[in-house]
Amino acid sequence: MVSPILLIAVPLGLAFITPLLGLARKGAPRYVPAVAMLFNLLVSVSLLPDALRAPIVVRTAGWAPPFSIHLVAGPLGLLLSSLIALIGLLVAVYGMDYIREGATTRYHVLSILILVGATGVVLTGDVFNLFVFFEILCISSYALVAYWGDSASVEAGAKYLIQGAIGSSFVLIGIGLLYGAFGALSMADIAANVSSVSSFRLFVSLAFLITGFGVEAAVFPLNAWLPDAHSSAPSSISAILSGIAIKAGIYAVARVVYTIYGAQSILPFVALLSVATLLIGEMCAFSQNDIKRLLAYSSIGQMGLIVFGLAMASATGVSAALFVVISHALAKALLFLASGYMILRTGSREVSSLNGMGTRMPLTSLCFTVGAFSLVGLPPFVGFASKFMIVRAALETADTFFVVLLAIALIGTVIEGAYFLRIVQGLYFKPAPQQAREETRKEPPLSALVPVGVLAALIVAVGLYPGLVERALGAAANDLLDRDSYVQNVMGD
Amino acid sequence: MSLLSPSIHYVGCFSLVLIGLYVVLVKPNLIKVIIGINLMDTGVNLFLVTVGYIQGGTAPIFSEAARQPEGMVDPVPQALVLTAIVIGVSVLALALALTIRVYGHYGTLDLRKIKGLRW
Amino acid sequence: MGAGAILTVALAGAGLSYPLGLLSAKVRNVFATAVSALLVCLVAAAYGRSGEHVYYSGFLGLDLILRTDALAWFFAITVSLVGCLSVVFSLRYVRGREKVSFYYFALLLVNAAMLGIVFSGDLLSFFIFWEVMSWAAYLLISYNRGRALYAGLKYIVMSIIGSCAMLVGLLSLYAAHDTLVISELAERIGSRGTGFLLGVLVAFSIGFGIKSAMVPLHTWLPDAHSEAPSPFSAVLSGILIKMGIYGFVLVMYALVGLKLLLGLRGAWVSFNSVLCWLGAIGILIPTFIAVLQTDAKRLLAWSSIGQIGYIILGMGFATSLGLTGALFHTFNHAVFKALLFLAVGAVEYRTGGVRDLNELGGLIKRMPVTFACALVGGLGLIGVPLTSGFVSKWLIYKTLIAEGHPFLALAALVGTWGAILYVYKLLHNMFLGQLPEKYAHLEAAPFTMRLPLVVCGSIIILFGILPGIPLGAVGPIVGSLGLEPVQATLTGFGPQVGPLNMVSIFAAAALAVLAVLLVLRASAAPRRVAQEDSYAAGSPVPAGRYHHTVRFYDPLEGATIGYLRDWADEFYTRVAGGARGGFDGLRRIYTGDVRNYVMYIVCLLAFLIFVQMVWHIW
Amino acid sequence: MRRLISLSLLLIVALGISLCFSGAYFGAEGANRAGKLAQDRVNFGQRYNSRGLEENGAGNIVASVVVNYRGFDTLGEVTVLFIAAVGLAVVLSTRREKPARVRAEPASLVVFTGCRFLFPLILLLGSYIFIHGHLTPGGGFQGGAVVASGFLLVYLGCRGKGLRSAGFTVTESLSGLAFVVLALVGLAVGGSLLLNFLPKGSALTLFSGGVIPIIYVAIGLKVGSELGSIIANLSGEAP
Amino acid sequence: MVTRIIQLLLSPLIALAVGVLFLGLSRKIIARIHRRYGPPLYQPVIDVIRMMSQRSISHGSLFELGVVLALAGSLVTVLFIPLGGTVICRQNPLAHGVLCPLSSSGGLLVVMYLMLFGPLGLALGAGDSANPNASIGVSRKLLLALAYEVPFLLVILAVMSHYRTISITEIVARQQESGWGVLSVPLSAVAAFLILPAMLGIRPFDLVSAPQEIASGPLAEYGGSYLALLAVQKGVHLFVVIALYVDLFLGGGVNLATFLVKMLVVFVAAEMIAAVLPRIRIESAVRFCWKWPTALALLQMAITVLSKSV
Repeated sequence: MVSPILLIAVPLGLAFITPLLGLARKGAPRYVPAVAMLFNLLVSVSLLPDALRAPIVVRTAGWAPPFSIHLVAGPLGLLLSSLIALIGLLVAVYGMDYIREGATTRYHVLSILILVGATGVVLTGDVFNLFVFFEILCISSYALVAYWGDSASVEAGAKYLIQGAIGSSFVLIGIGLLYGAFGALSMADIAANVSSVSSFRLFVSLAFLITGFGVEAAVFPLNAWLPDAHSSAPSSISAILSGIAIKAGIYAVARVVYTIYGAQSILPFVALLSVATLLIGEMCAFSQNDIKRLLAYSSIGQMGLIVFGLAMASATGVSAALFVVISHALAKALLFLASGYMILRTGSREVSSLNGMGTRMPLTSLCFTVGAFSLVGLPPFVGFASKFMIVRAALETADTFFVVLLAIALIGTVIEGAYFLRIVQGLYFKPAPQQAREETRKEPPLSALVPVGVLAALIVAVGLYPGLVERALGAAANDLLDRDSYVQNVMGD
Repeated sequence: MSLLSPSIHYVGCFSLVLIGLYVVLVKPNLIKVIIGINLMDTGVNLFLVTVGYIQGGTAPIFSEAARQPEGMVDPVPQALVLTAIVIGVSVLALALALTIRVYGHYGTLDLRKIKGLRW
Repeated sequence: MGAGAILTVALAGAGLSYPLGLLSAKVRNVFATAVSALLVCLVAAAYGRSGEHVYYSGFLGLDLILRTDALAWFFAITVSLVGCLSVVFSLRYVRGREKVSFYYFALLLVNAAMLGIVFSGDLLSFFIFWEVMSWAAYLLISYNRGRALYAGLKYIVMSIIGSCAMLVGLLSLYAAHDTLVISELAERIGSRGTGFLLGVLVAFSIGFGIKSAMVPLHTWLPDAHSEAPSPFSAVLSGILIKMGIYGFVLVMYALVGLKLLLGLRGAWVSFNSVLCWLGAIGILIPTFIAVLQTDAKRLLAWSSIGQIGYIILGMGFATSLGLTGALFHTFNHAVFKALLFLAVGAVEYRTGGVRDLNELGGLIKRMPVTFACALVGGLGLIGVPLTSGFVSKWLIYKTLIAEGHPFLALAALVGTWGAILYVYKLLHNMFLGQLPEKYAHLEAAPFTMRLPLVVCGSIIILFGILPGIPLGAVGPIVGSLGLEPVQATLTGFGPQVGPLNMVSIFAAAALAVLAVLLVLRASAAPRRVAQEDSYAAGSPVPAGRYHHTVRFYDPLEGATIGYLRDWADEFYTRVAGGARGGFDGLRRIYTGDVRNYVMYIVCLLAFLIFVQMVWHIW
Repeated sequence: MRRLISLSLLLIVALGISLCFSGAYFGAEGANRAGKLAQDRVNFGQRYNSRGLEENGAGNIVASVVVNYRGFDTLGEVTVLFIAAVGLAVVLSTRREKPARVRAEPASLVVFTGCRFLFPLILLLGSYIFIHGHLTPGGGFQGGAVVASGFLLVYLGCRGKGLRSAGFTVTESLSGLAFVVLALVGLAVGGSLLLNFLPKGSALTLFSGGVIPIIYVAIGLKVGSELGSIIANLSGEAP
Repeated sequence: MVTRIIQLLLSPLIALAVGVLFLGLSRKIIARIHRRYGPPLYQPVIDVIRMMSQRSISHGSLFELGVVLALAGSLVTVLFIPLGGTVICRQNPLAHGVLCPLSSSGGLLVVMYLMLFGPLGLALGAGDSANPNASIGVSRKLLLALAYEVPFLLVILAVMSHYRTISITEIVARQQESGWGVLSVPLSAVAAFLILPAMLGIRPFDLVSAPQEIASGPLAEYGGSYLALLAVQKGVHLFVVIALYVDLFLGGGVNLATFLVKMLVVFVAAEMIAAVLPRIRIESAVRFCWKWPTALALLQMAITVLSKSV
C-alpha cells in the first residue's frame, strides 16, 4: 500500500530536480508538473476508498502521532487532494504550451510547489505543519502572480505578498498562543484538550488563526488581494489560485474552527461574513469589464457560498459546501483556462473582446459556456447540484437566520447569472470587434483544448451523476464535523 | 510591577508586532511597509521563543557538561522559530525582489501612487 | 412505451440535431422535423396511460420519477403539437441564417425539457427540466442578436430569480416532509401549518408567475417574445409560458390539494383570490398596452400576458368550471397564439424582417392563406363564437358570474374588447388596406410555413364547433384534481352547466350566412376595381401611402397613455439601475491602496476580539 | 485619520492580547510558562528533552526536533527557501528592459584580497556549523546562512567577480533531492518518512545521530546555495 | 320542432322588418323635431330595394365577406334574444312560449359575443378598402364600442349578478315574476339608457359614419347591394340593442306585440334625445361613456354585490 505522504514527497523531489532537468534539456521541465500531478491523482484516487473507511494516519520519523508530525489522510483530505491533483494535472498540461515566455523552468517548479503546498495543507494533521505548507502555497503563488513581470502582475504580487505576510504572521501568533496553552501542536491533541483552557485566551488565538488563514480563503473583508492577483497571474495560475489555493485557505479555516476548536458558536458570525463575501463578490463582478477580474470576483462570490455552507455546521451543509468547492474548482478552472487562450489570441482582457468567440473558437467557447452555466447553477451541470445542496442544507437547518441569509445569498446568484449569461451572449450573439486579428480565428493547441474539454466533460458528468462524489462528500463532512472520531483516529484509543 | 514582570517578555514581543502592524497600516512607503512586516515577524518569532522559555532554563543541548534534561527549555519552539525565520527571510527576499520590479514600473515606492489595480 | 421513451426520443433528438447539422443541413432538417412529428405521434399514441416509475435513482439522495397522468398528457400533447409546428415552420424561417444547427438543437431541447416538466413525477426533476428549458430558451431568445440580447438577458435574469424562489419553495417542502415525490408530498403536505404552506406557495408562485408572465412579474415577456425568432415566439407564447400554468395547477391542485388551498385565507384575502385579482389586472392593463403597440410581435406579446390573465383568473377560482375553462384556454391560447406568431413570422420572413405595423398593409392580396389563418387565430383570440377560444372564455366568464365576482368578470370582458381592438389593428395594419409598392411582388408564404398555420386554424374552428373533444380530455384532469368534472357534451354543455350548444350556433350562423349570400347572389354582381380607383380616382396619390395605420387608436392613446405604461418594468429597471450604481459604489472599497487592505484584515481581527470581549460569544 | 483608525484598531487588538496574558486569565505562578495550564499533559518539550538523546542519538535536542521529530516541517521549510530562490529568479528574470546599471567601482585591493582570503574560511566555518549541527548549537540553516554570507562577502568585496548561478542550481537541486531521498529511504526501510534508520552511534560524538548529520549537511548545502542564488539574483548577475 | 323552425325563421324576419322600419322612423322623428316633414316611414325599404339593383364595386373577397359576416352575425344574434312571450315553466326554458329560438345556447354571454360580428365584419370589410376615411371610421367604431362596452358590461354584469344567471330567458322570467329590471336595478337601467345612442350609433354618437367629415366612414366605398345589406344590418342591430334593453330592464313582453310596443317606446325616447344633440368627438364620447354611465353602473353593481353578499 502506498503511503499518502508520497503525495507530498514525490512531487517535492520532482520539483527539486526540475531545475537540473532544465539545465540538461531545455524542454524537459514542462512535462514534470504533469507527471507529478498524474502521480498524485493516481495515488489519491487509489487511496480514497480506504480513507472512506477509516482515515489513514501517517506518522513521520517513526514516532506515534502526538510526538511527531503526522498526516491525516481522511476522506476530506484525500478528496481535496484528488481535486488538487486533478486540477493540477489539467493545468499542468495546459501550461505546457501556454507558458512560452519568461523563466519557464521556474514556472514549472513553482507550479508543482504551489500544488504541493495545497496538498500538504489538506493532508497534514499538525497545526504548525499546516502553517508551513500554507506558506509554501502562498509564497509560490506570490511569485507566480508576478510571473508575467508587467506592472499589473508585479503590483498584484507585491500587494498579495504584503497581505499574505500579515496573514501568516497572524497565523504564527495564533499557533504560538496555542502552543503556549497546550504545549502541543498536533491538531488532534489540541482538539482533545480545548475545553481545558479558559476560553478568552483560546478565542484570541482562534481570532488570529481565522484572520490569518482567512486572508488566503478570501473571506470578506480579507479578499482585497484576490481580484488583483487572480487577474494578473497567468491564466493557468489563476485557475490554480481560484480552483485550489483559496480552497486550501478555506480548508484551513474550517479545520481550525471545526476540528481544533469546535467553535460552533461563532458560526453565525461566519455565516454573516460569508453572505457579505458572496454579495460583495457578485456585485463587484457585475460591472467588471476585465474578464479575468470578473472571474476573480466571481470566485469571491463562490467562496461566500462555500463558507455559507460550512457555517451551517450540519453534515448536509458541510457536504454541500464541499460540493461547491468541487464544482467551483472545476468550473472556475475551466473558465480561466478557456479565457486564457481567448485573451492570448485577442490580446485584450476586455469582456467585449470575447464577443463573437463562438464562431472563432467554437470548442473553447462551448466549454466556456458550460463552465459559466455551471457557475450560475443551471442543470444539468454540476453547479446546479451543488447549489441545490446548499439550498437544501440551509432550509434543513430550519433556522430563520439561515433562511434569511439564504435569500440574500440567492440574490447573489441572480447577479452572478446576469453577468455570466451576458458574457455567454457575447460569445455567441455579438459580432466580433472590427479590428479582430486574423489569428484570433484559431482554436488553442491540443494541450489546452484537452484540459478544457476534460473539465467541461467532468462538469457535465458530475452534474448528471452527482453520485460520483456524493459518498465521499458525506464522509468528508463527517471528517470535518466529528471531532471525537478525528481525535480518536489520530491519537489511537 | 509584580504583575507585569512575568509577562514582560510578552509585552515586548507583542509591542514589536503592533508597532510593525502600525507601520504597515500607516506608512505609505513600500520599503517601510516591508520593514513593518519584518518587525512583526521578529516580534512573532520572539513570542514563539518566549513561549518555550523556562525561567532560568538552559539550552536543550546535551554535552559532556550537561547530561540531565532537567532545566532545559522547550526545544520545540526553537525549532518552530527556526522555520519561521526561514519563512520570514523567504518572504522578505521575495518582497524585496517585487519592490525592485514595482519601482522599475512605477518609478516610485509610494503606495498611494501604486494603484494600477483597483476595483 | 411511456414517458421515458418519449423523453428519450426528445432529448436524443435535441442532442443529435447539432452534430447532424455539422454533417448536412438537409439531414438535420429532416431529422428535426421527423423527431418532432414522432413526438406528436408518440404522445398521441400513449395518451392517457398513467404510470409512475423511477428513472434515476439517487440523484443527491433523491429518486427522480417520471409520472404520467391526465394533466401531464394534456400538456404534453399541447407541447408536442406546437413544438412540431414551430419546427416545421422553422424549416424555411431559419434557412440560410447563422448557427442553424444550434437553433434546432435549442428548439428541440426546449421542447424536450417541457415534455420533461410535464412528465416529472417529483419536484426535483421538474425543477431540473424547468431550468434546462429556461436556459435553452434564453439561448434562443438571444438568437436574433441586437436588441434580442437585452431581451434574452432580461428573460434569464428573471427566470433565475423565479427558479431561486422555486428552489427555496421545493426544498422547504423537502426539509419539512423529506420527499420531493409529488404523490408522496401530496399525502404529507398538510402536516405543517398553513403559514408554512402559504410561504411555500408564494415561493412557487413567484417562480411560476415569472415564467407564465403573471402581472407584475411579466416584464421579460414583451421583449423576449418580440425579439425571439418567430417560430420560437410561437413556442414561447404558446407553450413555454404555459409551463408556469402547469406549475400552478400542479402545485395548487395536485400537490396542495383543494381543501388546503381553500383554507389558505386570512380575514380578507385568500391565496387564490389574490391570484384571481392578479389575473384580472393582468387582463386589463396588458391588453390595453397591446392596443397601443406598433410592433406586431410586441403586440402579440402583450396580448399573451393578457390571455395568461384569463387563465390565471379561471384557475385561481378553484372551481371545476373555472379550472376547466383555464385548462381549455391554455390549450386554445397555445394554438391561436402560436398561429398568430407564426403568421407574423411568415410576413416577417417574406418582407425581410418588417414587423412594424405602420409599414405593412394589403398583404391579403399576396398572402391570402396567411391572412385567413391569422383571421381565424385573431377571432379565436377574441373569443368569437364558433372558435375554440369562445368556449374557454365562456367557461371562465360563467365561473366569474356564477361565483359572484362581477368586477373580475368586468375585467375579463373589457379585456375581450381590448382584444378586439388589437386583433383588428394587427390584421388591418398588416393584411388589409393598401399594399405598399415595395411588397407588390411578394410571394405567398412557403408551404412549410402555411402548413402549421392551416393546422392551427383548423384546430381552432374544429374545437370551436365541437368543444366536446378537448373538453373530454380536460374532464379527467379536473376529476383527478379533486373537482367535479364539468359535464360536457360533444357540442357544448348540457343544462347543468348552463346550456351551450355550439353546433346549433354554427348551424344558425351558417344558415344566416347562406341566406345573406343568396340575397347577394340575387342582386347585381359587383365589379372588381383597384383600391386607388375609388379613393383617388386612379390618380397617383402624392404621398404614395394613404392607408390609415399610423397611431390607429390615437384617441385612446391620448386618453390613456399616461396610465398604460409598464409600471412594473419601469420599477424593475429603476431598481436594477440603482443596484448597478450601488454595485459600482461598493466596488470602490477596493481602493488599490494596500494599506487599506491590511486595514480590513486588522479590522476583522479587532472585530472578532471586540465581539468576544463584549459579548463572550464563545 | 488613518493613524487614528489604525491606532484604535490596534488598541483593541492589544487589549485582547493583554487580557489574554493578564493574571486573571493566567494564574499567578504559571507566568513563566504559557503552557502551564496544560501541565498535566505529557509535554512535548519535556519528552523530547528526556528521550531525545536516546531516541536519536543527537546531543542537540533542537537538531533532533528539527530534523527528526519535526523533520517534515523542515522539509517544507527548505522548500519555502527554495521557492524564495526560484520565485526571486522568476520575478527578477522577466525584466523586459534592464535598467541602465551604474558600473560599480571595483573594490580596493585590500578589500578584494581580504575578501578572497576570508571567503574559504567562512565556507569552512559554515560547513563546520552544519556538520556539527547535531552536537552544538546551530545546524543546517545556520551553517547555510554562514556559507551564504561568504557569497555575500564576495559580492560586496570582490565586485566584478560573478556568482555562477548554475552551480547554485545544481547544488540546491541535488541537496534537496538528497533530503527527499533520505526521507524516502526511511519510508522504504521503516514505513515512515524521515525515519532515523541509521545506527545512532555513540552519543555526543561526531558520528552519532543516525541520519541527522547527513540531512543537516544536505540542508546546509541547500540553504547555502539557495541564499547564494538569492544573492546572485538580487545582485543582478543572474541570467 | 315545427315551432322551433317557425321561430327560427320568424324572429329574423321580425327583426328585419322592425329594424328597417325603425330606420325610417328615426328619420321621421328627427325630421319632425326639426320641423321638417321628413321622408315616409318606408323610405329605407325603398332605398334598400333601389340599392340592391345597383351594381357595386368591390376590392376583394374580404371586402364582400365583411358585409356578409356583419349581416349574418346580426341576424344570428336575434335568434338568441327573447322577443316576448310568457314563461310557462322556469325550470325548463325549452318548454315555454317565449319567442326565442336559441335560448338554450349560452345566454347573454353569447349574445354579447355575437353582437361583435356586426362591427367586426364591417371593420374587416371596410379595412380592405384602404380608404383612409373607412379606416378612421373603423378606428372610431371600435373605440366607441370599447367606450360604451365598459358601462354596458357593467350593466349586464349587474343584471346577471342580480338574477344570478346568464340566461336571458331566465332574466326575463324573473322580471315577469318579481318586477321589472328598471325597478330592481334602476341605476343600471339609467346607465344603459345613457349609452343607448352610442350603441345604436345615433347622435350624438354618430361619429363613426359621420357623412360630413369622413364620408360615412366604413361605408365610404360601399355601394349597391353591399350598402343595402349594410343598411339592413344597421336596422337589425338597432333591433337587437333595443330588444336587449327591453328584455333586461322592461321585463320583455308578455307577447310579441307588447314587446314591440316597449321597444318602440325605448327607441323613440332615445331618438328624441339624439335629435336635439350635436355630434361629439370620439375623445369626448369615450370620456362621456367612461364617466357617468360607468359611474352609475358601477354604483349599481356595488349595490347589487353588497346586497347579494349580505
